Amino acid sequence: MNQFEEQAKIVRQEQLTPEIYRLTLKAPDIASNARPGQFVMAQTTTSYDPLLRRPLSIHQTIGNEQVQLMYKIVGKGTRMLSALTPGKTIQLTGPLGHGFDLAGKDAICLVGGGMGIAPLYFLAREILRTNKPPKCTVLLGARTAAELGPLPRDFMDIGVTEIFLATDDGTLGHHGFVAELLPKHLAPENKWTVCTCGPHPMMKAVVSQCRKQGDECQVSLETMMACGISACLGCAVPRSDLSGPYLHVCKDGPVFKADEVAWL
Amino acid sequence: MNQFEEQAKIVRQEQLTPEIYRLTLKAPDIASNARPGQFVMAQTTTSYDPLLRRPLSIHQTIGNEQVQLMYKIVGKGTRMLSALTPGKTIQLTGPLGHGFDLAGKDAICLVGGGMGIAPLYFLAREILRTNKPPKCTVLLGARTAAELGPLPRDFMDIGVTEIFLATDDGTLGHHGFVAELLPKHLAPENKWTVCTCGPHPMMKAVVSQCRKQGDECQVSLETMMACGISACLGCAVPRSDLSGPYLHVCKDGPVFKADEVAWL
Amino acid sequence: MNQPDLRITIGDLVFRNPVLTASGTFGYAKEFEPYVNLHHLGGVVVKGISLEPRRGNPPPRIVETAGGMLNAIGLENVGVDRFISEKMEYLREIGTRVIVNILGDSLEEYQTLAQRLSEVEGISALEVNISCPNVKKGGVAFGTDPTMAEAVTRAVWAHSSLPVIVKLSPNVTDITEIARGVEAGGAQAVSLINTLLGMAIDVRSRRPRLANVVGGLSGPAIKPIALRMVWQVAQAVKIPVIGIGGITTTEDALEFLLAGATAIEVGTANFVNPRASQEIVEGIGRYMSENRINRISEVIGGLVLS
Amino acid sequence: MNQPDLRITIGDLVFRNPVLTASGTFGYAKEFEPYVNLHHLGGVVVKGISLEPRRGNPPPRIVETAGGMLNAIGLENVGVDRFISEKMEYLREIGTRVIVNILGDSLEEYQTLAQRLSEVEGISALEVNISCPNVKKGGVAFGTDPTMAEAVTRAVWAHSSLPVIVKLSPNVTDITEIARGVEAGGAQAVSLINTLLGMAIDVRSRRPRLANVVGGLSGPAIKPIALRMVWQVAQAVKIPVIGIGGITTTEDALEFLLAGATAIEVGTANFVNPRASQEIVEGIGRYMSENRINRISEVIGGLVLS
Ligand SMILES: Cc1cc2nc3c(=O)[nH]c(=O)nc-3n(C[C@H](O)[C@H](O)[C@H](O)COP(=O)(O)OP(=O)(O)OC[C@H]3O[C@@H](n4cnc5c(N)ncnc54)[C@H](O)[C@@H]3O)c2cc1C
Ligand SMILES: Cc1cc2nc3c(=O)[nH]c(=O)nc-3n(C[C@H](O)[C@H](O)[C@H](O)COP(=O)(O)OP(=O)(O)OC[C@H]3O[C@@H](n4cnc5c(N)ncnc54)[C@H](O)[C@@H]3O)c2cc1C
Ligand SMILES: Cc1cc2nc3c(=O)[nH]c(=O)nc-3n(C[C@H](O)[C@H](O)[C@H](O)COP(=O)(O)O)c2cc1C
Ligand SMILES: Cc1cc2nc3c(=O)[nH]c(=O)nc-3n(C[C@H](O)[C@H](O)[C@H](O)COP(=O)(O)O)c2cc1C
Ligand code: FES
Ligand code: FES
Repeated sequence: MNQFEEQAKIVRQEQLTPEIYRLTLKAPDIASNARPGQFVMAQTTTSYDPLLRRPLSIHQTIGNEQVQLMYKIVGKGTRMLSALTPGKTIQLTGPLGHGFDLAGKDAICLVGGGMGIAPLYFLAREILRTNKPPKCTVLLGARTAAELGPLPRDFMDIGVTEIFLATDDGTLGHHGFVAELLPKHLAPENKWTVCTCGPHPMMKAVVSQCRKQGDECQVSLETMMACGISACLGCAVPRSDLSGPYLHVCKDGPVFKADEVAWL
Repeated sequence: MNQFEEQAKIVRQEQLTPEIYRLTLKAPDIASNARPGQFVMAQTTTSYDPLLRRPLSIHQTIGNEQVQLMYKIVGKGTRMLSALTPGKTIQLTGPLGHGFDLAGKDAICLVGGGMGIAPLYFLAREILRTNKPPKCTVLLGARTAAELGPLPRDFMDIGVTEIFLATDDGTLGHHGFVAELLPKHLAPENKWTVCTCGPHPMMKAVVSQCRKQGDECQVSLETMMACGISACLGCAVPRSDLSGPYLHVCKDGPVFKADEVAWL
Repeated sequence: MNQPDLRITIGDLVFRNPVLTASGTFGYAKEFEPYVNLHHLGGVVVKGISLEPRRGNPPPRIVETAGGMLNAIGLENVGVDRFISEKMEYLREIGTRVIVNILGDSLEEYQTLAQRLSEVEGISALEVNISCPNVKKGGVAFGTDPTMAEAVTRAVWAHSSLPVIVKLSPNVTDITEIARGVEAGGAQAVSLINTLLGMAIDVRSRRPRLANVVGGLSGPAIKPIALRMVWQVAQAVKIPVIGIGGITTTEDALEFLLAGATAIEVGTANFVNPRASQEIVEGIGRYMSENRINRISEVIGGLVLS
Repeated sequence: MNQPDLRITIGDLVFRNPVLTASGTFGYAKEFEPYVNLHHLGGVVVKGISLEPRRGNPPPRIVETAGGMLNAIGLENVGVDRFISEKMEYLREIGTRVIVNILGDSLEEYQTLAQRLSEVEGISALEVNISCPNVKKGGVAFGTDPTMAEAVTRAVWAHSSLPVIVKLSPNVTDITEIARGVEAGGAQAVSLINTLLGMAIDVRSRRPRLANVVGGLSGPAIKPIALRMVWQVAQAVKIPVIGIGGITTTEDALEFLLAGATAIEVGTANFVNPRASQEIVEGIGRYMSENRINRISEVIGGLVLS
């Protein structure tokens, strides 16, 4: 297994919005092995409270040296992480799990909501690099414009041309949910592969729309995780038929085919 | 009781030596009521590990507004405290306990070892301010010169003229223990009051020397403390006759007459 | 909307709100006067009182642990006589309910304490600490055997005009058994949990960190255990349950109320933040206003199981 | 000075060092191959195995608490057949002792498991998890009654050629009673503690944070309780004691050894730092070198009481 435990030195800690941070870490083993959709378990403190490491998607790798994470402060762990300054070192385990599967796909649509956008940036870069000609449509949603911060710009900067936005409060782009953009922007003449990551209700709506349109859909799931390395069995999710052994997000995922898992 | 709970904003966090820090906090209620020898209970983190606040002596007050603490990193709590930056706020309870009793004393000798020097600075300032003419001899000890950092200078700057040093390794001043300086520097024609704070073995030696010389001695004791406000009864120390109820450092002390407590 | 109604009832006693302070963590209340408006609290439970004064254990008596602390104070207290003569005067004036925690080494001691304290004005209830060893029965704690627990309860109840709250030890296989024994013995309420027996060693000196070797674990670390026991006991008995164990924030208090506690006691948190108890009173009020809950009874036992 | 000798003995088995990994926290060892030199460990205890595969509990299965975590995995495992056919091949090659943790709902299940696993090459010992409810006896855990604990031990022992380690539950009034029962039943060693039963509630949804409502508390939060129990049991029985509970650092491990544990198991710490077990092996070696201790036996039970 190409998994590593690294003492990762903090290179940069950038505050993008009042709640969103971008953290750049020196972690060559993880950087040179990571695939879009994979994640790391990041230490947030040397204290025993919070005790557990936090799962964070790889936002991008920079060369074969650096790993970038993008995270939102939602509780103790992410708050402690945001207080760390360049030069400090944290332990990082990764790259973990299975990423998105791009083999043989040509028309790919990325649908991200909130912090679920973080791994899609890495994915977009990979698609633009490998697919010739690259066909990559990006749909981004958030509650409000401020929550998206610099993300739409970032996608444009790397060459994504088809990018459409939606906000729940209409402060940017479509006034409504991002899933509502799918029928409009996915030309039915293509065989689309939709890759989505974001809040559960959003992904559920995307999956349902994909089913309607007959498009393949890959989803990146989140659960509570104690270990991230398939040891605790805490990250169980039910299979689509609700029977048989549970799937485990850290090992079988975090990216699943939408039809593998149950949408309750 | 003149005790207060304050949200104290960090004004300055200075690193004096690799391990010693000086922290200046805005805490007007505490500052305007503190007496030398009193202490505060200082929050070091919002995490539950470490759980308890830490007792720290008041190193000095600045006007009626600011409280200064001087502390050494010895474990988790002090390390977390040292990571806090100006602008951040911590909870502070104080001023706590009974300080040194200077009423009617004229020849006063302060004997400090290691971080025990912190409260003696506040005491020296008070003696220089109130005793006319001030007679204040200061004896400072440490394992090695570097541990004293800027402290000897600080005492000189406020006008202490009689200041003598000792280091265990001889890197500064007398090569040996600070208690050994007492017979040399306390002129027997005076009735001295010795005020001491430092590691237990040092204070024990000072107390024993004072007994020999017939000088009064006040000691500032340290114990583990959960509350600092006389609620947990954790800070018990035995009386000199080893019987009767225990004394409690946070309430009956931290400063005691040397003869009140047992020297085991 | 009206001010939410935080009042709760235990036996015939009405409490202003469900927030009490735990025995041994709030002194005799006076210690907290600089920090807390005592009359804003539901009540205070004072440090455990025995018949004779006790010195307690030699130091060191406390040690910090991950998310908690161990204490081996050894029930140091001034004894019932000095408690009545020196502490009650102040306690009568604080404007909130005063509950006196009592402890003994034999049934007779508990009885005598109950009798003495029933004659004293200004006491709302007794809280009986049954975690102490029964000296006559070879030192087994009263609190670990349902029959013994029932017997202590009955002894106190029969010799006192005050409502009796029995405080349960968590160091047992089945706490509901003990709670039922205590209920049968006539208790008006149970409070739980007392501390969990623990230990710590200094690897440098190779000695125990507490002079008493073992001590009681308290603080946030034990909250999950306490909450589980409160939930179990609330289902097992009909009398009110007072939840204790690691309660530090408003959310913690609400967890216990949802699990079925009629009231809660704030313990170790008083050491960490002397204003904790009052902040929790205010926090519960805010939670109720924000969620348009009129009465605290709508929260108590409100856990939703699917 | 020579390299310190970390070897310990349990029954006839010699272990390279006293550091094992706790069941359910180290998968089937392969999961830790990227992080740990498995052959540097004293041994690994694999995830609890039952006769039939088990799905475990529905999610959410874990929740973090102060200094610890609750889990209600519900003993999800592949069952003994798939364990033997799919996992043992790898485990035989890892160069350290393999201990298989077993669990059942009846004496018969434990017996059958013991029998099946005794025939398998590469297993050094069985660790019997007796925290499970005895389905036939109304769901009371085997581990809470000394007679039942003795009976399970005897059943396993009688049907197996392997050394039997019995893993004790801490959710009891007197763990030494259970340990003595297990010793009488023929156990070669006891290991303790398993998790403490706990609970957590989400005050926003008013629901339990675990789908199973209650779960097992582990991690640094429980260390003081575990250490106290290990100390008590080490004095109560003659067979070796394996200490478990919140061990995260070398110091933690040393505390348990000083309290009388012959070996220790690293549990939740494996989640927090996948290299924890190996770091503890290295740390103990360093501690011994620095303190000029030749043999680990000089540390075990070395607690100084004054
Ligand atoms: C595979 C994976 C990848 C992730 N990638 C990212 C990312 O790139 N950027 C990012 O900001 N976040 C990401 N997350 C979510 C992130 O792990 C959580 O926000 C973080 O663990 C919260 O820690 P905390 O201590 O700040 O909050 P806590 O105090 O632990 O919790 C705050 C609130 O968030 C909820 N919560 C905590 N963890 C999770 C979780 N894992 N799933 C669902 N709810 C949770 C809690 O129940 C609680 O209500 C990812 C999660 C997973 C499983
Ligand atoms: C009244 C009083 C005034 C004090 N004033 C100062 C001061 O001005 N400056 C300063 O640097 N320190 C002072 N101290 C000591 C200070 O409180 C401790 O150094 C601090 O609590 C250690 O916290 P920690 O989390 O960093 O260390 P921990 O991780 O808690 O402990 C590290 C080591 O120090 C020991 N230790 C911790 N606390 C104490 C204690 N209270 N007494 C004895 N040993 C202890 C522990 O046993 C352990 O071995 C004072 C203590 C008291 C009681
Ligand atoms: C220092 C200390 C002293 C205590 N003294 C008593 C006591 O005298 N009587 C009693 O019944 N409980 C006593 N307790 C137990 C507490 O009242 C409470 O039940 C326990 O600490 C758990 O709650 P917590 O985690 O909120 O502290 C004491 C606890 C501590 C920490
Ligand atoms: C997620 C998880 C799963 C566990 N599964 C098992 C198991 O299958 N069998 C068992 O005997 N103990 C199991 N345990 C208990 C641990 O082996 C250990 O006894 C306990 O967690 C205390 O140690 P710790 O605090 O170091 O984790 C499990 C613990 C955790 C956290
Ligand atoms: S997070 Fe531990 S098994 Fe997936
Ligand atoms: S520290 Fe709590 S009583 Fe002194």
